[in-house]
Amino acid sequence: MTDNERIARFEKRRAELHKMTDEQLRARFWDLCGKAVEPMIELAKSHTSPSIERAVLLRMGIDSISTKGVVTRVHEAGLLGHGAGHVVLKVAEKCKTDVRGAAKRIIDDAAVLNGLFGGK
Amino acid sequence: MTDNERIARFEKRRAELHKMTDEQLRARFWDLCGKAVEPMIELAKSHTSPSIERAVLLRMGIDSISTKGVVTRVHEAGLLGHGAGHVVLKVAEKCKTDVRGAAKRIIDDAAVLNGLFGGK
Amino acid sequence: MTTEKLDPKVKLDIEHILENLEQYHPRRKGWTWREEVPGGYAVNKFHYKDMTRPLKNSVPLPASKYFDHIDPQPKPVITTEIASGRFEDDLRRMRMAAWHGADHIMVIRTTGQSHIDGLLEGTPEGVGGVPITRKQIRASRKACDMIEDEVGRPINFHSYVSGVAGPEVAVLFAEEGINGAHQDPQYNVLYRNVNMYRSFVDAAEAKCVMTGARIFQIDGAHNANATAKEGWSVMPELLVQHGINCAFSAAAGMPKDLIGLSTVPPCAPPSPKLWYDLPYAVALRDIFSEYKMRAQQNTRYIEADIEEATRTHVIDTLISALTRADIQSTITPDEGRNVPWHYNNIRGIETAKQTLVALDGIKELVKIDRDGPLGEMVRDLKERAICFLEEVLEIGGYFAAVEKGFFVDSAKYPERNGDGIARDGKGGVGAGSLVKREADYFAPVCSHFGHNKLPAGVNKACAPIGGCTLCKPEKIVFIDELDPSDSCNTRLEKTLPFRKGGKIRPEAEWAGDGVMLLQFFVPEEIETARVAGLEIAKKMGLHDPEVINAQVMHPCEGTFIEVKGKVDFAIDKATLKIPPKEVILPEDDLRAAVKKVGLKVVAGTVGEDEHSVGLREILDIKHGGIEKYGVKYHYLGTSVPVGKLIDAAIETGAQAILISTIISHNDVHRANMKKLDELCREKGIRDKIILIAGGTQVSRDMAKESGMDDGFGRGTKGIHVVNSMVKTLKARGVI
Amino acid sequence: MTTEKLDPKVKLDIEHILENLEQYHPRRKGWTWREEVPGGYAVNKFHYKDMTRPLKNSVPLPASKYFDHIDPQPKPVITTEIASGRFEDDLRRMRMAAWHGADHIMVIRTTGQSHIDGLLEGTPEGVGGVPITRKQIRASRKACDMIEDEVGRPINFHSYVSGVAGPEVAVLFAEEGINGAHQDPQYNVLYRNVNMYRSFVDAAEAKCVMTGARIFQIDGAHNANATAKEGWSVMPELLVQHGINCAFSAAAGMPKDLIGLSTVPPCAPPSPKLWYDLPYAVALRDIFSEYKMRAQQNTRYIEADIEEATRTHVIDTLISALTRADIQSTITPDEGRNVPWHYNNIRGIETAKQTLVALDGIKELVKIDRDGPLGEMVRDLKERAICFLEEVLEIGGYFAAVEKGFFVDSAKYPERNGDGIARDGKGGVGAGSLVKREADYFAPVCSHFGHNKLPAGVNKACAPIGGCTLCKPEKIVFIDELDPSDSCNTRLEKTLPFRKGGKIRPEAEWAGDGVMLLQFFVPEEIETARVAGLEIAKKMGLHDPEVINAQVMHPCEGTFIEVKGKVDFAIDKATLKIPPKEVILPEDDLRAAVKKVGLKVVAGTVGEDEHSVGLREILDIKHGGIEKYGVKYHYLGTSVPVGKLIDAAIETGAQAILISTIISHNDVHRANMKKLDELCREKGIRDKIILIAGGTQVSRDMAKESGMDDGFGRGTKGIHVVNSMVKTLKARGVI
Repeated sequence: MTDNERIARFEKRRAELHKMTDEQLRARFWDLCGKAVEPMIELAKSHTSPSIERAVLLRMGIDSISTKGVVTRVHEAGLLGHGAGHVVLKVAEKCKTDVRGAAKRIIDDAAVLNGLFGGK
Repeated sequence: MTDNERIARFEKRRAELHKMTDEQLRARFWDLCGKAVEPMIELAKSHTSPSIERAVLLRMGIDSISTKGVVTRVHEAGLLGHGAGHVVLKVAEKCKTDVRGAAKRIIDDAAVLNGLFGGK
Repeated sequence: MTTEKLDPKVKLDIEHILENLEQYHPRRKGWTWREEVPGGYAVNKFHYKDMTRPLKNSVPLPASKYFDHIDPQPKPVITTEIASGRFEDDLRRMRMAAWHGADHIMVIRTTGQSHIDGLLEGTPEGVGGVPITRKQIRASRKACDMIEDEVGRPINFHSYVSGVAGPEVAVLFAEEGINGAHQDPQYNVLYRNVNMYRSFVDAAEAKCVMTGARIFQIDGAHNANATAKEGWSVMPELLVQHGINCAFSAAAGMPKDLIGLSTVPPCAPPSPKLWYDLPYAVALRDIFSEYKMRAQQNTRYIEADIEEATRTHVIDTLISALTRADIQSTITPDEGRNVPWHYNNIRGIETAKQTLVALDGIKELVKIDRDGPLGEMVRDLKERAICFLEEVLEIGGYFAAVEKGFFVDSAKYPERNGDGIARDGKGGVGAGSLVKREADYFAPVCSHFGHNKLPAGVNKACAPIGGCTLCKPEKIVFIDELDPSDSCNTRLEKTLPFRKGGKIRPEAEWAGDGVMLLQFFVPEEIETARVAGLEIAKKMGLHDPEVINAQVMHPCEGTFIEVKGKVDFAIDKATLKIPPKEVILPEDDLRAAVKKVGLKVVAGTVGEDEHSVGLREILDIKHGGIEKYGVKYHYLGTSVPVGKLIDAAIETGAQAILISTIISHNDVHRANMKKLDELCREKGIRDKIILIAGGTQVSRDMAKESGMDDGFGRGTKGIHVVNSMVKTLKARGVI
Repeated sequence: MTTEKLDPKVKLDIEHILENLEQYHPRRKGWTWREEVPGGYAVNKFHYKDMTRPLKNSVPLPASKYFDHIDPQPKPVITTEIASGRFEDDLRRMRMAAWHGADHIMVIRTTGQSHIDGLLEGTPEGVGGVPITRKQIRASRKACDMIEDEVGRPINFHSYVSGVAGPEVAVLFAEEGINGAHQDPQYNVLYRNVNMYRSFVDAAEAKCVMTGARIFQIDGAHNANATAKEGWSVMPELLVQHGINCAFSAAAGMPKDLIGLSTVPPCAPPSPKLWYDLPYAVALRDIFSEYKMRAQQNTRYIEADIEEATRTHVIDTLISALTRADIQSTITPDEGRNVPWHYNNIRGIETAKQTLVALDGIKELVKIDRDGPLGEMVRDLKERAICFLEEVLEIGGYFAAVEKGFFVDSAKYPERNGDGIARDGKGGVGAGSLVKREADYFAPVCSHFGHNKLPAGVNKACAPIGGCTLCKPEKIVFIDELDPSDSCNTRLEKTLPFRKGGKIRPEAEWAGDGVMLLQFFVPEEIETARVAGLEIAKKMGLHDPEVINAQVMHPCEGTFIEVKGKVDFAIDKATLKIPPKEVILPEDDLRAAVKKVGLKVVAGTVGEDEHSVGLREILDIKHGGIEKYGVKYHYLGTSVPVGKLIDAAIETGAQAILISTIISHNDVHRANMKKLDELCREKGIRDKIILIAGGTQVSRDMAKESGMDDGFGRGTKGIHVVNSMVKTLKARGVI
């Protein structure tokens, strides 16, 4: 679309807005912002990232250096979708150790991750 | 008049002013200022001073040092009321010289001022 | 861990603060606003409209000396940015800043930290900012605890949650009691080239963590007008950027009173600043009425001239006062020429405080006129912003718009210059690193955003691990130093002589850095003046001299030059002769002595001097003058010939003559003193009469050298003069 | 006598100006206002509401660099006060002031001149001001004629008609073309203790003479609030003092557009300044709507802190912009600490200019709210002033009121503290010197006030003497020097080496005075910091060092110190190596060379740097970047690793890499340059690629030392970079 077409469309749109009160303009602005951010909220609800998972392990009392090692292992093992914290809990259970112990075991030996989630 | 009497009188006066419009207040202010300065204007119209007379001689082309000498002579001779410039003109006439010459004559010899104004 | 009490007369002991940080935990979490005084703050005759509770300890403005040293504190929180790169030196600057009215300290992160995919540890040296680490935050927050108690008002400590490690940094901040932080996914996308999808997913988590710890959030929209060629053209887009971050933050669960807009008036003189900036400020407050305003001062057009920056920042603060600022952030006036120096942070804080106090109650005196051109401009901005948003949705939403370079285009929407920052959805740091959460995805911690399938019977996420670090701080793992050679301890050793060794050196940012500034006029054109300026600095022993400002006064008549440089010598404190603090006799003793001799003085301003106010304050009872202690005075007025004062003293039997001489030009004040002394000697009354001189340029030594019994400079009170006269009378055995 | 043309690159030749003053006569008489631009002044995108015709030559604000160096000139005339005591040095400062936008130069009289009953002559040295004499005025007005032609706008030259010699001084001013002057009998009565009757009689004559020469008059009311303890309490009396002088001046025949009120906003922070000063300013403009406003800036509460003074003066100027100022007079920010220095006059002028330009059009954006508390306060002031006047008339008029100490009482009328300045009608200088004019009183001159009996047949007073000096300037008697030993010629000889002898010394007020300022932070409490500060200054070779400002940053952490002092050495101009002005090849040659090699560059900001605006301005065609000369560029964005730039250069076959690095902290910018150079060497492409670095702290030498081909600092344009690349390509034989 050329610039002139865009500007013409802008003028048309603006003519409508011109009839609105300040309050209506404000409502319109927030309605549009809401629509714009909705897809990002859905994406954030349904996805995670290495940084989010490291942040989870931090809150579980694992030191910052180890969180990197654990998340890399879990990510490589394709288990990040279950939640790195979830994986650490399962390993802790499996190896009868605490959270920090489990983290250490995962860093030392990726194999400990096998079979945690039914055959995967 | 004690302070309280003054303040009471002020409150009374202010109550009247309170009823006035801004425009009336402004007119009142200037009316009072006019009355306050009127006596000084009359005084200035009817009196002169050594500085005024020196300023007259300056405008007649007499150098600033000489204006002091001339005005002092004229003042001592009791003739300042006629105007130092007036005296210088009369001396110039009497001694057939110009304004600056007359000034010089007055500084050199106060006697030149005698009899300028009919016997004084 | 109870907080130790600071003594205003004792320097911060940095080494001591760094001890047992392992045990340190923050006293509170979250942001604190200033406390209003019900019915408005009133002190002596002034009844302020927009001031809050005063400080326990503070340094008031220099002119407060005329107003009983009052130091009113404006409603908006006042921010200062402190980040020299060595946080151990910054702690001292934070203490200075708090005493001058700052209650929001922002620590800029070191260059490059936003690229690091993880947390830093220890206390390495930073560049143009400080490496944000747990140890550095703990030491700073611990120092702020002590400082806030010393000044009597909470201090909000602030840093940045941007770059790839957003969520982890947010957790670190929540654990360590950081009170405010920048978080804006758009900043990562546009300025840090972090993948846009990754940025928003991380941002939701970071915002959720910040909400849990009630950390106040500031967005990054100001960067748009900090980089645009014409700040005032990008206003419609600024409204949109603010809108996106606010809507996303609210949707991510953040309460609106914790969501702040970072708004900077885009223009500066010689453009007609108010004409552009005020309508924009009004439009912003209209649309974002439910959110908080963090008004920043302009940096885009700040050059090397300290005064020019200060003037523009006063007008930025006027715009805040005319509209709304919940936080008034300050920019140091030397921002345009180097990483800020100690005293320039203080100047920035005082610009905000002095302006807001001067404009107290402005909204009751002056109204914004929405019926004139301002109303139209406000309307126009809102309409353009809305059309901008409609076009974004039309072409497929925010991500599509970023890919098409919609943002930071230098033209005024809808015009386009096509120079916006386009980012590829599949590109940027962290591209492709997102992972879909499985149905059984579970994260056993608090403040976690999005899908989190709790195991059966579990209703508090962190129950299965017996409490996460946000609920049980003792679970936090504290790492001290990773590389001891690059730590604050090594740096502290080097500066020990200047901190605790009695060595004194001028300092701009770090203890002992020896940096100082020379200001002088060189009667030459600018290029010659620059070179001559450096030579002058070298001749005075300045190392690495650098001309940091050169301003043409006239193309050939001369140039104002500022040269910074380092001195390499140090002054040994032990060798200094500090004049003893004047010991003032108790008031009753003074009154008794005055009564005993029936002390009378004669006073006047000598030479030609209109400034008589100083002298009258020393005399009149109303201003705490000598009259208050029973001394009778005979005031002869201004421009009094010295001889006349002496005759009056003799006539009235006065025991002292007080002369005031303000004009200090080529030592006329010394000449007058000498003349007074000589005349008294000639009249044979010198030993029976006390001669005292006063004035802004008078010092005790200089007065005594010129034959006076005593001399008083700026800030003298009546009691000092009476005290001096009584002491002299005692020394002469009269009492 | 035609006025010689000045060359901006050639210094004023003072000796030459002093030649044949005998023949000099002013080019015009009377005051000149600034010239409006019909329809408003417009320049590039800005359309100003309150600006006037621009100057031919001027120094714009530093930030004008971002706005094509525009220098809009506000409507109000802008005043600066220049009086170092040596007028021959002041002429240079007047030239500097005019280039910065001052068109009203006020020369303060030397201390004591108002007590001299007559005119001074010659050019003796003054104290805290200049002895006003005919020779001094002629030399100054002659210089102003040349300067006003150089900047392209008339300059109003101003002095004082107060003290006993009022009428003579007025005649001198009228003869010599002085354009503005202070004249207020009340000033003589209250502050100079000149007899009240004599003061008013002399004043009528002085005003009549001023009217004849269309000299603009400023009254002396500001002194009341400059001396009152609480400036804001004496506002009712200020209105009365203004009223008396205006009414008296108008009654003495002065046209109202030549009668100016000297009004100073009385308050300063930390008092709520706007709350008191704005209502007062509004009340004043209401009542005196027919008269001119000369708005001055506050001096009463100015301390030694330059920044504090600047902030308060911006707010004083805001009050002018919100109400009305026909003249905005400025106060130098160093007024509180010493007789002003050259560059502080310029700072004062810029405070007025920068503020008025920033607030352009404010009255269309913001309205004064007369319905709220402001309206009541305005009303209250007017009513108190009127009651004050009524009481004056009731007790017998103005003179009676003066005798009763009505004026300069520190209480708010009608309250009285009884500390007003009472004067005895029969006392004071010149008491009893009035003489009643006889019936035949005659003064044969023009502009004479009151009774003047012209001789029969004479209708023009000065006809009998063939024209007075006001009609025939050639009649004026010019006296050169009375005491050659105390004259400007002797002083000029002493400063010859520094003016024409190639010796360079820093200078605050006078050629060669060697005065300079040190600013530094001392990490000690204030008394120790003062003494240490002096030691530091001494170690750097400063003579007569004096601490002129000490500000507590924190009671013990440290103090900001300013020390002034003199250097006794001089730099020999011949020994200086001035870097040659960069020779830029003609644009067409540049374009041809670029086309020939198909010049491509790769560019990015290295390290972590948000500031990319500088670099984009060098690149984009829109900002006159290298693109404008045909150079293709590939912009990699901000915080780009050095390695990535090199890879991109190799991939795209670019012949040059441009890096921008703003953060100059502990030399990170040098480190990045060295790394770029080394990596290129490792990859064996160093000699084939051009490396250029830029940034606010980058200089050519430093960049070359760090392995670059060239380096660019502040103020660089695209053409400089293209020019450098083409030169390097030529040097390498590629073109």
